[in-house]
Amino acid sequence: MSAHSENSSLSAKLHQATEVKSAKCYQCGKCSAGCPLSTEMEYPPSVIMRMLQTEDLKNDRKILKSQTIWVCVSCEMCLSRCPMEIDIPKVMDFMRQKSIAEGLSNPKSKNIIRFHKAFLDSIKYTGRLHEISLVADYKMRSMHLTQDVMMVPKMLSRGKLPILPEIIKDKKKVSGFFKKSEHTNF
Amino acid sequence: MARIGVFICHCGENISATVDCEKVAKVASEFPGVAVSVDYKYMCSDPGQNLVKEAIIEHKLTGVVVSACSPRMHEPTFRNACAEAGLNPFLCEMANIREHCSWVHEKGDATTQKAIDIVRTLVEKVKRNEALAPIYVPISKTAVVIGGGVAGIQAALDIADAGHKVVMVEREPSIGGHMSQLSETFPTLDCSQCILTPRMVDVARHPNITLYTYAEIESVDGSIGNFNVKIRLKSKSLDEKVCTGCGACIQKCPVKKIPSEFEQGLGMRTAIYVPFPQAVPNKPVIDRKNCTYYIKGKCKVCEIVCPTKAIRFDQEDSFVEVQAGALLLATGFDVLKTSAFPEYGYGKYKDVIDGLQFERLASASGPTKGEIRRPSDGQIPKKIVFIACAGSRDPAKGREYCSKICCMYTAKHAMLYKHKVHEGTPYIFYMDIRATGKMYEEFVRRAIEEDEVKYIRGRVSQVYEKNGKLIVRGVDTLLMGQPVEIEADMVVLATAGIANQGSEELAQKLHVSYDKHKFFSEAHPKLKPVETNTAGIFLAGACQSTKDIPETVAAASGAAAKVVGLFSNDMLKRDPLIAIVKKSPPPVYSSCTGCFMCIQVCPYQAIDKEEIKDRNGNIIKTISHINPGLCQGCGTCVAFCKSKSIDILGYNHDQVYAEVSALLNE
Amino acid sequence: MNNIQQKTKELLESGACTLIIGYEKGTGGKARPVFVRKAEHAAKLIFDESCDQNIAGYLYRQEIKNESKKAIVANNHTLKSIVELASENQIHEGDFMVLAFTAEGEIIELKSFEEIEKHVATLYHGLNDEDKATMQKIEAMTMEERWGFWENEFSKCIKCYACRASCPMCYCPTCTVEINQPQWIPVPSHTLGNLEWHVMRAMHLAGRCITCGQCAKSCPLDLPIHLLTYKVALDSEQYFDSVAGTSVCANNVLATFKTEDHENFIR
Amino acid sequence: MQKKIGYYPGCSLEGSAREYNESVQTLAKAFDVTLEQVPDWNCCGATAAHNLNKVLSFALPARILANAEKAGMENILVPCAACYNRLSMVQHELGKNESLRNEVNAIIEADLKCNLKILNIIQFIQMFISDFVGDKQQLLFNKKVACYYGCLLVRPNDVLGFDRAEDPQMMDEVMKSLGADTIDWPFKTECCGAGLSVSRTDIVGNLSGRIVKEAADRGAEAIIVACPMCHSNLDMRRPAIEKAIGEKIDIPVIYISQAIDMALGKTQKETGINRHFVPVNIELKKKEAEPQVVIEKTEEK
Amino acid sequence: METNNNNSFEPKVVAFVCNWCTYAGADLTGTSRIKYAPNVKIIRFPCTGRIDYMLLMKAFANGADGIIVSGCHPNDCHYTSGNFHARRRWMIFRNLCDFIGMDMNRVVFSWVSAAEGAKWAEIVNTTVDTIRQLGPATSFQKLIKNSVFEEVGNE
Repeated sequence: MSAHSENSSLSAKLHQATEVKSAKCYQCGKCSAGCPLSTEMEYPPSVIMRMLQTEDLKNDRKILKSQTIWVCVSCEMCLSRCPMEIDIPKVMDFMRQKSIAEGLSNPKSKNIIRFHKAFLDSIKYTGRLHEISLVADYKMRSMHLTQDVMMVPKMLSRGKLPILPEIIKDKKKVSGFFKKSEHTNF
Repeated sequence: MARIGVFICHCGENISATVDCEKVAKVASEFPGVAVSVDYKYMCSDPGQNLVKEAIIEHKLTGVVVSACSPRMHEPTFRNACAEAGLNPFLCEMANIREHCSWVHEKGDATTQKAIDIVRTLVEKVKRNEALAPIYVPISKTAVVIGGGVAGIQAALDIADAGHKVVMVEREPSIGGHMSQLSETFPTLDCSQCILTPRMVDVARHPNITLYTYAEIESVDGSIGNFNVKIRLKSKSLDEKVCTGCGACIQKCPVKKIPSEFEQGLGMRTAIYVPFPQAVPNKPVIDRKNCTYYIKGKCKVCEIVCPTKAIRFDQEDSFVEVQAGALLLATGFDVLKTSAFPEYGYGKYKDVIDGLQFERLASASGPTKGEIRRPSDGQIPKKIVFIACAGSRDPAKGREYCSKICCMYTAKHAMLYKHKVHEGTPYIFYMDIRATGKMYEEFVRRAIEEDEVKYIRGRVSQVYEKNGKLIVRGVDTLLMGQPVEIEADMVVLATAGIANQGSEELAQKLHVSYDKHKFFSEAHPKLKPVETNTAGIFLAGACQSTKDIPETVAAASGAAAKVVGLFSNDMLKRDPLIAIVKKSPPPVYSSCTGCFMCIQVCPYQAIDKEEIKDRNGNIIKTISHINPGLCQGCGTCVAFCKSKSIDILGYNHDQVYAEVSALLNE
Repeated sequence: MNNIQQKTKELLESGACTLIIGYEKGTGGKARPVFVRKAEHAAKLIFDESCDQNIAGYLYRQEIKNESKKAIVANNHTLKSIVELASENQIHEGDFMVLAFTAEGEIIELKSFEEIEKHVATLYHGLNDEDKATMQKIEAMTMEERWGFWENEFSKCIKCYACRASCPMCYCPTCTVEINQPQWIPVPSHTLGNLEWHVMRAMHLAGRCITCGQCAKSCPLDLPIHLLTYKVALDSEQYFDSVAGTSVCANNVLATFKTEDHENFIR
Repeated sequence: MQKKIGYYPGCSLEGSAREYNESVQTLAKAFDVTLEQVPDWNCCGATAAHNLNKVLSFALPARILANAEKAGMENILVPCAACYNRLSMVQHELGKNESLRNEVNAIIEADLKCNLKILNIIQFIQMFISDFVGDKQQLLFNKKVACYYGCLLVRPNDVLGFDRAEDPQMMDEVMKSLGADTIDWPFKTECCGAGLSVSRTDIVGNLSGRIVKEAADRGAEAIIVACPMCHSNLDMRRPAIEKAIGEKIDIPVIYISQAIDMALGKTQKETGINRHFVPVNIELKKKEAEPQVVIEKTEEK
Repeated sequence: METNNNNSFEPKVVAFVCNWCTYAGADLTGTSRIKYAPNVKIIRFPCTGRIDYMLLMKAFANGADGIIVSGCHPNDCHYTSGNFHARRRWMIFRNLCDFIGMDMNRVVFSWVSAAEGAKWAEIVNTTVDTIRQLGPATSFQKLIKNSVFEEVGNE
């Protein structure tokens, strides 16, 4: 009993937060075989699971610093084919949040993270997503100022980019969620 | 009035080193009802035993307590001694003052006091013991073997050779089972049919064996020694006594495109058919679902061409009843179909086949005469991907267990393919290679090293068809999860071995338990591997869990030995420490209320209903009844029964109650 | 005219029934059970909130057991007891007919066990608010307080066995308390023996108590002994998903097991 | 009969996927279904929230559900597959976990019952449209099409309850009923790259490229989708796709709702296909008395 | 009133065990010469399924300070399922006893196999220690005293 409660490995934390048990994985690799992004990952999903099983601090850090967790798009192919029904998408969600919290996020994946952050900030003030602001914000963060500029006129001409954001009535409440989320966790 | 003798053993110094035996004997002599109490150095020695015997006669003892070692050690010794002196052996109890007292406590008053307490408890118990006699049940020396695969064949021949009658019941038109479908067997690669068919013929010819094919168990009553088995003989639409098996009817039958069960759908058969050329018996049956006459009312070609006029269109199912002393279950297994696999195309790709289908392709008597050809277009495949654990070790879509035989047959398949198609490349996706039998690992190494089978450790995620090829998307987990994509011509799934169709229904008819996967359960996982929890019903082979041929045959011989052992006596002698439903004089007859919940409790199906009738045969009351042949004496029903109408001999209410009070009240 | 009176009158007149077991007006605003055999007496029968007594136990009484044309006016408790008694083989399909009521007060005839079971499935199965509150109160006590509470209650018991007599599930012709070899329950009334009796009674009702509370209603000393059987009933449901009086073919909760039954106290 | 259903368009349908919204509105109007927007709805948080912030990933969808419940809605249509997935998952998780539900309730200051029936576009079509298409259909969708389901609509299968996780058929059935010939292909539920559209366009090019190429290789004349993200990746990201696969493919990508609208004979403005990057140059045949004959004719061509 | 000096208090503990696992396990404790407290005395049953809960009540009513109930581990039952039935029974019984305020720390349930001689000694020692700390089962002893008085009074 006591040995378990003192366990501070990533695997133990994962289990506590999500009830996903890394020990369930028997390394068949079916997740990695089906993952559309495994070629973009330095550690495919099955390798992440193995690293978790080692409960080795060095491996734990490698996971949190990996590109894998940011490249994963939560398509859930892994889960739908896993013979042990291990919720790997949930594992990835947990790792991403952990990675940010511990300041270990992968430098090559900064843009992905910037995009997600820009996305959330966009909602924070208006309650809804405003794509122009999102992209503008993202460009400022990523310094990819010219990316996709070719698309803008085309999108505007097709009415796909409303210039003014929609703002919901109870935007205070939504921005309140952001505040609460800073000191709540579950 | 009770006259109990108490005999305190020193066990050399094993007991007397920490327990004051003289004191125990002295105190015990003052217990109410104790006629004599003595201590002695070695009670189990001849003089010690004589001490007991003489005391029984001299003091006219009504009960004996031997305070010595564990009853698990010497209870039979002292009970025999009592019997020799004319005291019913069940009036002797042992007080365990060695293992439970002298050996586990330090020398001292507390230890001696504990020994006294133990002796007092057993004295109070033995006062309430009853004289019991062993139970004898007569035995019908016929065994019914259900299933005619290799397990059933082996068991039937073993029992029949030992001189007992055997009735074999097989569901299909021929015996032989899955083994007759196999090409060559691992690890020796000897031809399966070559070793099996002579045994099949032996079964048919054996004077002690009666064979019923195309037959099923209708019902089973009775219990060990005396089962009454009703067998349904499905109509074959044929008089077997008249039929010579010439095969003219089969030649001329106009319905020729029925997928053959024996060929796993890769070959065709006619509506009147024998499953395969070496079938036993080699006489056809009419498959009524597909016969034109039964569907449309016209045809009867077989009747016209039959030289001996053996066809009987109006034949109905018939029944035979067999009195049997034992039943032997050997109903075998089935394989999961390829349609169980969504990611491999739900069975829609013709060239994705299962292992049993590959056996037929590789078999010299199979639909391709032993050439490996694709079912879709008959081409010889240049690349075959074998996928192990297709459905095994897969709680999500298949079965959580390991099917045990797939690693070996997959290695064999890859090897056979390589032997037949030298330029071909076999790939095997696997998770672990489990090759734990004799010469098994060597066999797998040979496949890898000599036959160049490409083993890839990883599971396949998806199989799809493109331009006539099967694209197999897998992974190599030994290369950090590197994706592997193979354009294969054929894919063979080592699908999970599963319980045979109808096994649950059969288990319910026989009252044997089965696991959640519908495999029959053995009575004890280690010590009773071929028994079921229903006395007199035995198990062999893959109906218990998937097994390879050597294991199946070993289990079959084991089960046969159990049957032969049972049949070696005319009467079955059983320990009388069983439960009974208490009776009382009229008008109550029994305090049993007939709620019959004890029937649910009993692990042995030993409880049934008994009608109490008056002189005119009118039913007064229906109460529970415990079959002494089946009850094993666990006593679960005793503790459950609310009206305390059930009691158990040897541990009855009065005895255990007295033990509790005696233990606590000095 | 009240529809229960009309209905039973018709049944008796037509000869469809020869005996109606139902309720009549008693004293002190209470209803009491009544046997009606003549159509002209049907007017005695009532059915309202006062008819809360569980009368299922009459169905297996030796005296009327062989009368096949009988009907019973059943409140919800009685209905559940009928299902439970049927599952325990004490009453048999076709031996009687049930007159029950829909939520709208409509009278319905239920003949087969299947119909009764279906009707029971529409009924509320939980405890009433008062009992829930008392259970919570007791469970919130310390162990010593609980012991004190029950010691006090049991000390008052006079072993009149009204609880046993009123419970439809206590049908054993020879009760364990009448067995004297060994004497499981002491004959005289004292706290220890009373405690043993009530514990045994509750255990005997495991998976069988339909929580009608008839035992407590019948107790001349108003002891809350129904809470003991309720405790067992609630645990049976919580741990084993077993609710008494809901299924004619259900196995008793203690007569079955699952290998995955989960406890946390066995070492 | 007046048919009414709650409606949660989501942010994309107000912006880059306007045409999806337009086509759904057109479809609803054509079949007399009133779409009642969830009052004061907010963004569901999409991938960003569950990637970065678990609390938000529950709170944002929960507020939407709460607003819908409060407005007395029983069913809500969520055409965007991503929103549909988030709302369904959150309702499922909160429905089964009481303590989590209480925590979320405290944050959003509501009392969720978690009893909404959340419909995706295909379920909506099956419930309100399919049975009534018959007379209204003017044109036959006489094309070979690839139905592309993507990930978010079908997975996880045990929660979303789509017909089947591998090789689903629901969309194919709808298209077949309009007269289309649907191809059997293996990439129905492969991922298009989803939320990496902006931040890792290279990956999206690869993944979406495989899908577009496979559809084209198997002779599809259009790809039918039900998700704004799939649409934007397969349609707007065509330059990245072409760069990744090294060839130009002009196969159009059409929302399932647009496809039905087209078969009803609606104008480009009503269907919104004029807003696509890849032009939808599809000419549909007039529906004739015997549709089977028409299909055979097109196959001969 | 007498005061209990815990040092002189020797708990009386009854062990209800099955014949095939725990009884044999306790035999192994003996053959292994592992020492344990002499306060526990064993009553042998064929199976835990046979152990009547009324016997537990009777043990307390006869002055036991503690009880051990022990049998085969799940799936090891000599009779395949007696212990599973017993487990259910104890789950219900234990909660009921707790509900009436009986101290369930005085009743220990365990699975001890025929191979677990050391475990048996450990169970006995920890049980005796626990009960030594809890002191005599005074709540029951008070009732026993009163019952004797009443029974005598009734005569």
